[in-house]
Amino acid sequence: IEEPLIFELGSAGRVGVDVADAPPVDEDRLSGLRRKAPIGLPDLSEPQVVRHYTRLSQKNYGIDTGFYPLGSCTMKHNPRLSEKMARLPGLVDLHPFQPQKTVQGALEVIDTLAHWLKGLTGMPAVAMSPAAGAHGEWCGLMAIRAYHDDHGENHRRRVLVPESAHGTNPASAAMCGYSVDPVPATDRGRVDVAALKAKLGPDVACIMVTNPNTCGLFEDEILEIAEATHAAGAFFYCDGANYNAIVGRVKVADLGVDAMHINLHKTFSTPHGGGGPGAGPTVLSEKLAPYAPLPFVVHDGDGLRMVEHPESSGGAKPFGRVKGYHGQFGVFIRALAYILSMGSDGLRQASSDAVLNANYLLARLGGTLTPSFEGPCMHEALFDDRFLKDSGVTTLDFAKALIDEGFHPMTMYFPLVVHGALLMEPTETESKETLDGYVEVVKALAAKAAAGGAADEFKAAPKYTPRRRLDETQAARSPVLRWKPGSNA
Amino acid sequence: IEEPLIFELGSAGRVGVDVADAPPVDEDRLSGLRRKAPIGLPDLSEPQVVRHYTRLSQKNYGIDTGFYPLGSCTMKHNPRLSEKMARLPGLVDLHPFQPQKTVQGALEVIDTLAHWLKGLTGMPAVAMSPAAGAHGEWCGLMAIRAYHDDHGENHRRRVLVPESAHGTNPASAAMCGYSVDPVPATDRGRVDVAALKAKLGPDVACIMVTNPNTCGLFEDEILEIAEATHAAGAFFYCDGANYNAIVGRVKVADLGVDAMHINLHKTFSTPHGGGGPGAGPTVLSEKLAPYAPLPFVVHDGDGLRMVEHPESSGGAKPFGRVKGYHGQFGVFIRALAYILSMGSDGLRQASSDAVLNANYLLARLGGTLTPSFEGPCMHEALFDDRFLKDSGVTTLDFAKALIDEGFHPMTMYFPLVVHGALLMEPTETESKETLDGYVEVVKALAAKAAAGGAADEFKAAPKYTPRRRLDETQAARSPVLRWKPGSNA
Amino acid sequence: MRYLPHTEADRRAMLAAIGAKDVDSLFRDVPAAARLDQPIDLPRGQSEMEVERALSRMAAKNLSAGSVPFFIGAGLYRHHVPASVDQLLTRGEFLTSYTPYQPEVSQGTLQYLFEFQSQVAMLTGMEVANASMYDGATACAEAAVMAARVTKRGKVILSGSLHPHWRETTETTLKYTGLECETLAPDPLAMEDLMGRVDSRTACVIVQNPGFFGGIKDLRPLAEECHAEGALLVVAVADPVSFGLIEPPGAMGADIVVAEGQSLGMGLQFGGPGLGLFATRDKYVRQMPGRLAGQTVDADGKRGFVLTLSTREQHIRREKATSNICTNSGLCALAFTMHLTLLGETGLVRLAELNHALAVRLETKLKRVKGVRVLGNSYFNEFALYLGEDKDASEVVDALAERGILGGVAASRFYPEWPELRPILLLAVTETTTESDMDALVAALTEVL
Amino acid sequence: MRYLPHTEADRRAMLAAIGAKDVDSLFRDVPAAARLDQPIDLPRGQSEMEVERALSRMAAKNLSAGSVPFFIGAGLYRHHVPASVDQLLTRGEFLTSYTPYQPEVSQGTLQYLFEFQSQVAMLTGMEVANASMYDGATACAEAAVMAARVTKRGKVILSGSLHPHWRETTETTLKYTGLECETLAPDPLAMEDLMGRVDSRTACVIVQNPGFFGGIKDLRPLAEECHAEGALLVVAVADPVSFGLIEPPGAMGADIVVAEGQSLGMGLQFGGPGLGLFATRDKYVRQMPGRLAGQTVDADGKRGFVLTLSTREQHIRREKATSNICTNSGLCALAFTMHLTLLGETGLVRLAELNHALAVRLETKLKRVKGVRVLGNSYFNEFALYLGEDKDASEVVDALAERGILGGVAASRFYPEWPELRPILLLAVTETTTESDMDALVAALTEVL
Repeated sequence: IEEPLIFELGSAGRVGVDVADAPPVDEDRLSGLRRKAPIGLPDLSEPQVVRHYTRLSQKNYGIDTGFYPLGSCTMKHNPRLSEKMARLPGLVDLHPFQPQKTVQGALEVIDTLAHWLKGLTGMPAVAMSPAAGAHGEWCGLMAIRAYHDDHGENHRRRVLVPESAHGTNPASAAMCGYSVDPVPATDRGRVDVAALKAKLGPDVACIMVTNPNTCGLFEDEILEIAEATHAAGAFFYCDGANYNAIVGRVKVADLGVDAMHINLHKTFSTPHGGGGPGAGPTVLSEKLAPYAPLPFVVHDGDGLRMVEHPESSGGAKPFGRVKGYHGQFGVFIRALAYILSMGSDGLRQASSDAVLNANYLLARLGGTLTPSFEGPCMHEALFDDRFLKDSGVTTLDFAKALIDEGFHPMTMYFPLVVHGALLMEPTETESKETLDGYVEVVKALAAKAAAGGAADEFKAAPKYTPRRRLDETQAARSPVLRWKPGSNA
Repeated sequence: IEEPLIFELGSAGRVGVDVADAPPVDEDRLSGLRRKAPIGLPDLSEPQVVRHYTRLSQKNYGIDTGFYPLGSCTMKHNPRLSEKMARLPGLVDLHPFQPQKTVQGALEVIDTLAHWLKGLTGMPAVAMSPAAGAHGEWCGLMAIRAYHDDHGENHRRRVLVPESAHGTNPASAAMCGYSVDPVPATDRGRVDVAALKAKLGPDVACIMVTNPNTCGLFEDEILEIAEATHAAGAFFYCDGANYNAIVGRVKVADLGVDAMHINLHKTFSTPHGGGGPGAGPTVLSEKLAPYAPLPFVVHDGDGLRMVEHPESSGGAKPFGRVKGYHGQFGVFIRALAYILSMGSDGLRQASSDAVLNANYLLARLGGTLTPSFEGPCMHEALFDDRFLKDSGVTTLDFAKALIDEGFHPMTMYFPLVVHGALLMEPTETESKETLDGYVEVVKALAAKAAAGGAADEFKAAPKYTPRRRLDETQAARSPVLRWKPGSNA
Repeated sequence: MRYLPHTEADRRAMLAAIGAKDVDSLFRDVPAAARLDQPIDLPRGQSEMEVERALSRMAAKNLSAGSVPFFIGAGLYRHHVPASVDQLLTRGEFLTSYTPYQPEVSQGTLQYLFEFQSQVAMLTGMEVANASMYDGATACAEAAVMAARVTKRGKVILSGSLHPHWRETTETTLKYTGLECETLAPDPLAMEDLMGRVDSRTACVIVQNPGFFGGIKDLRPLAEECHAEGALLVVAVADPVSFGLIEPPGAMGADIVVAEGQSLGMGLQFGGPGLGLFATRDKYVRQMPGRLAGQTVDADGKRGFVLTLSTREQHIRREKATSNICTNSGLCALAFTMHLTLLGETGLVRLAELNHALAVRLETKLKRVKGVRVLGNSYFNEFALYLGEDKDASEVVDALAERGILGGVAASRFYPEWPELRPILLLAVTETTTESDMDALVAALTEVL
Repeated sequence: MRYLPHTEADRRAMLAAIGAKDVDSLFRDVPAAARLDQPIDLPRGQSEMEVERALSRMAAKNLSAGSVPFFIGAGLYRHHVPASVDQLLTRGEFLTSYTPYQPEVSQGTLQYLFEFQSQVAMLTGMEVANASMYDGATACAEAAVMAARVTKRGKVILSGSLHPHWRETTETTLKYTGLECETLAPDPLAMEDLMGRVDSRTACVIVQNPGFFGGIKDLRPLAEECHAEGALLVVAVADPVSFGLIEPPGAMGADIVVAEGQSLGMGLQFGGPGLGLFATRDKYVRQMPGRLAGQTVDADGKRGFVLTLSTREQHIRREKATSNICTNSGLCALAFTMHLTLLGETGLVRLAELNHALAVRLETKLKRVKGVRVLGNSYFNEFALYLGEDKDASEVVDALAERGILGGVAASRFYPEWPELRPILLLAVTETTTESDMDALVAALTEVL
């Protein structure tokens, strides 16, 4: 069933919201700037709107509809309790500029979540306001830069980033005025410690290491890396995208981490929502803590206080403000509801099961696909495309064929250090039955590819989706980024 | 994608609800009747349950997903505001046996809705507790029987019911100990008044007439029918299933009606929900009002009072109680939210648009399908299967073919007075664009059928649904009505 | 108006296509005398915001159960419903779908009804269950009618353990059917003797277990007696959570089990809509009222589900139908089955144990209150508290309400004509009852007695 | 644990398949010194009911906006959100879906993003808009960076009309980028003169309209000045409802428009998450940060949508990307576009008119309060009220709160270092403000001043 654009459904004069009549507009108070031309928005009735979005939703895949073996994204079950809590009128119908004594419960939400994040990571401080993972990265680097500037070390402008890092790492570094120096990987899929040490020097501000790394492996020489980094006067920024693998089993403070962002929408199960909103609180070490951005909550007498200005920060040296208001509060409520539900025991069990599930996939698929590295993995299993050699089938084709079997594709071509990567993160909320079903399908597809002659069939996939493969080249070459009156379907 | 049964998804020891630990059970207080054998229920985790029901829902059609041209069922848009209101904790987290002074707002909901139903119909009383349309019919007939018994006329045991009536009419009459005497229809699709008059007599308790009738026509001789009925000492029970056609344009009191049920889930837009819950409040004339069942709300001093016993009913003669507690309160809230949203002006506009839409379908399809009767229809358009003559395609085949075009079938083979009936009620919440799209599809299918040779194709429909035509004969011949351990898919 | 899509231009174009000059002309079959020219004199339509305000104003006049210590049961129990139940229930494909007469596009509804029927049969220990009825009370009435049909007999015996609303509904339903009701006195001590009453005219005996006053009975002797006399035993159950702990009626010989399903999935909702559970033995299935989903195969041989055995129903059989019922409580059945699926065997058993344990805990705490005692010697999560000869429980309930406690229901609310029941207070607890709720009740009771 | 499906038997079977003796052995790459053997010393998991109680307890410590007369704005406005928005938003296919990198199974998300982009472009009067950013403040900062990239210049001028949080966020973002910020003093009278400041080093001027203190300005002269100097004009907007009434920035010559979209669809949520709207001219599209949905065709030639122009983004360009942003506010964009689609042209214009009319009504009523006056001579739905030379607005806000009124925000909350702003109170109204709310405010103000 095709679904038109809202612009094709509208008819002037309908309305989907009844608005009370207003007295005539007082042009005096508009500086003569009343809008002259119509906006051009379509008019629809409520039944049309409800049907439109219901039908659109049916063209989407979600965790609620099936398994998402995406690497590096932790697409786990999103509890409905969290959604319910995030709609308690007493929590959400609050304005950030209400007098603080009228929002003590909201400050308690922030403070309680911060308490858990600090407790779980073993870190003394957390900046709550970053809006997403990349935002948190940048926040951590800003604190590092502020520290160095404050300590007369503003010559430290180089950042060491492993080749396998997420693209946000170098991008965030660039936004702090840093240059990026890539560090190679070993054939064990880990940071080349010797190379890293060789690159450390008095101009290095920090290293940015993802751990567990993007190959799904724990950096087993992490203590040595941290020690060398600190010895060189640099900081250790840890990309926390893969934190779900180790919550409750490792305190990142014990690894020598100075700053790490936490993706609440990954590790603490707030919904991805088709791409946001996320939240990226950033834990900070003792040294970096004073530079945390505004605002932050402090205990003050019997109550809590949100510090909004440097003058009232009690001697801290905040590097600034990273967004409007007080952080992704709606996301905080969901993360806190999840954390309280799981508890310290449940969180530890979750990371254990996440790692168990990934190793199970690795074991079950190891004989069919080609694992990139040896040994147990953490929460995700990485394969390369050697098993597709000479089949004419690419990683992309293989992944798209999964769609017709009812599964979302795994992450493809990332990390870049592996050829034709297939990265799978099953997460702890998938049952053994689901994994077994997935394994059977992947094996059958691999067998079909290996048998040869199926390349065209793979390239034609998916077939049973609302749309088949889309022409991305055309989209980029002649961009059509909006509907315009008179434009045609 | 296939979805297993919950019994096939479970694995002992999982849990989808965390229940606090209980102290050991005190067998002393159980009369030795603690359950011995396991129940046999499957254990699932929350993620599995959410996915199961999400997937099941995707196998359903609903108003939210498309047009429902069902006759006699008023499948109109269900406002989400009504759902939101029906979840206000102050309205729904109430026990029916709380002290009445702690539920004055709930009684006000019932009383306000009753006020509207009386005002719209012009009737002096309404019994709020019937749970559905058929239940309301029975309630109305019980009041009639109670009246006659109370007035020494308990010999009145015959009920006149037109041939075209819903099956619930005779079934409800039978539950009151009445015999059913069918009244034929004229070739104008209406009650044969002469035949009805001939059947009226001193043993007739009431007539049951649906108006607008099940052919989608207004009984234009209704005043004469009512007069003759009353003259014979009988009552006029009106089946209100089609009330949506006339709300705000006709007060049923002006038609001489003595009792009529109102399907809140049709006329006042509470969700059908895959078959209930509904609500069937029954309006009553002055004569019948004292016999209305318990409970009912009365104004008492400054407040409202729910009368639960005959002794406190202020001299009424309730015929009894038709269900537990106080009626379908959750449905009342939704109906009231809808009514307040529409208002008297909106309700009148709604019935006008409902009739307009039906006549538009009749006009647009009249040349292609074969309309059963002449003249304007009310809120539904009735066709018979003459247009399919010699095509080898039945009404059923034709309707099933609609499914593959993205539409729910119309009502088929009802009313019985027409051969191979196709009954369509577009309702007022469908846009002209939707109707036009539907008309094009119906015309194309009719043309295909008329062209001949397509019977097999029609009989193979639907093809693009989660299931194709199901074997109903097998289902009824060897009923499998539940899953059993060891039974197989 | 936000729910009406037509613009004036649409209306004009449609009238032109019809060939009508205005909408009024489409109503020409309505006798002129009955036509209204103007909207009825009632308020005009309002925006969402205004409607929200109006209903919120009404809500504010109520004391909601969750806001205070709460001990009311009497047939309807306040259990915690998992958040996912309601969020899944409101999916448009469930909420706005029609009765699943077109199975090809209704497999969602049909499969959950099949699962629901299976769960109900398991819980009750019966062979087969229908797709639900309006509520427990109407299901009970339907059971009486069905028993008469099965046995071709005319007398129904209603135990004093039966919920008074269920009793009244059954009596009302039978009133004009030619069947006779023999109703026993209310039975707070669970002492009544039904054994001698069953005879060759008896269609069925209807008992509730646990009884309205809380007592749990071994029904096996009664079942044997009924079967010896050719009568059916109908067992009514008010809180399905009790199935997690107590021997099911099916295991004790019941022929029909009816229950109120509201406890699972739905919340209180001031008592409606309810959910009637109805289960029986396979051999009676064609005498059973209500809708049934059944398993079959589609044209490709795949498992699928349909409504079946509809030849029992009114739209085929008309006045000869098993019942006039034409709907069920589909959405309530969905809520029930979702909640029960979340609980599973493990969760339901734990929940039932917890309910019982908390009730025992309340009984223990009540020993601190002078002069009161629990009647009978067994209960699940609700018991009858005797307050003392000269006490009026309804006054106590009011006094507790003044103190912000919804402290149970007076038996006299249901039995105003039985003065000896005046000192009886029904108290229920569930997993939602906290220790401090109980302490508050005990303290307040001590104060007001 | 309800979110974890594994039974102990499952775990054993899986370990066997892996060939590992226990889960601990899978963590063997973690240095022994950093391995924890026990759960961290924090509370254990809780049931739904317990978590609900804990969060409800926190909720009860707040005074929620809807429960009292409410006049707070300052960049974030409390509008009525239709009930259908949230119910559609929580559909699992929207809520639990991933970034639409696999367009075949993400057409729902991609189509609404395309519709959203179109609506934002229309509202702002611009040619193209992205799929949203974190919030208005970060969108503003991104606009400054983008302007510098487009113009290859290093100076950014921030008007005193700009929301202080947006200003601070922009300053922070530019801090280490080598770009320079020239920030003007807060401008409650909307009198500042930017014309003379634009020079050949200027990358852009950023102004807010209506300004933080409410004033509405004709930006055409400033746009001309900017363009004459080769600089861009960036216009920030705090309440998108204002687009229904006020000439859009695009029509006044803006090159980039950034706005906070929270007003539509989302409610207050204590200020987060927000929704950054970002629109510009076609010619700058490849310099624009953030995600973009574009139209294309599929293998069968059918219209479809994909994420496009990703060569601007960090996962391709890494340190050379237009921004490090890697997400948007997808769900917030959905709420926004749903609300706006419900409103349509007709609804949005009416809503904007109503907001303005109610603000005018409040100004009129405030004439009854001695000694106060509205600053400036234009506003949309919020204005700055001058309370009198010796008055401290923050004390007045506290005094109003004691009387159960959330009566606006003191300018000093944002500008503690500007004593001359101390008497200024920002007051906002929306369609949710009632006549009696206004009367309550006027009465209380009279009392406390």
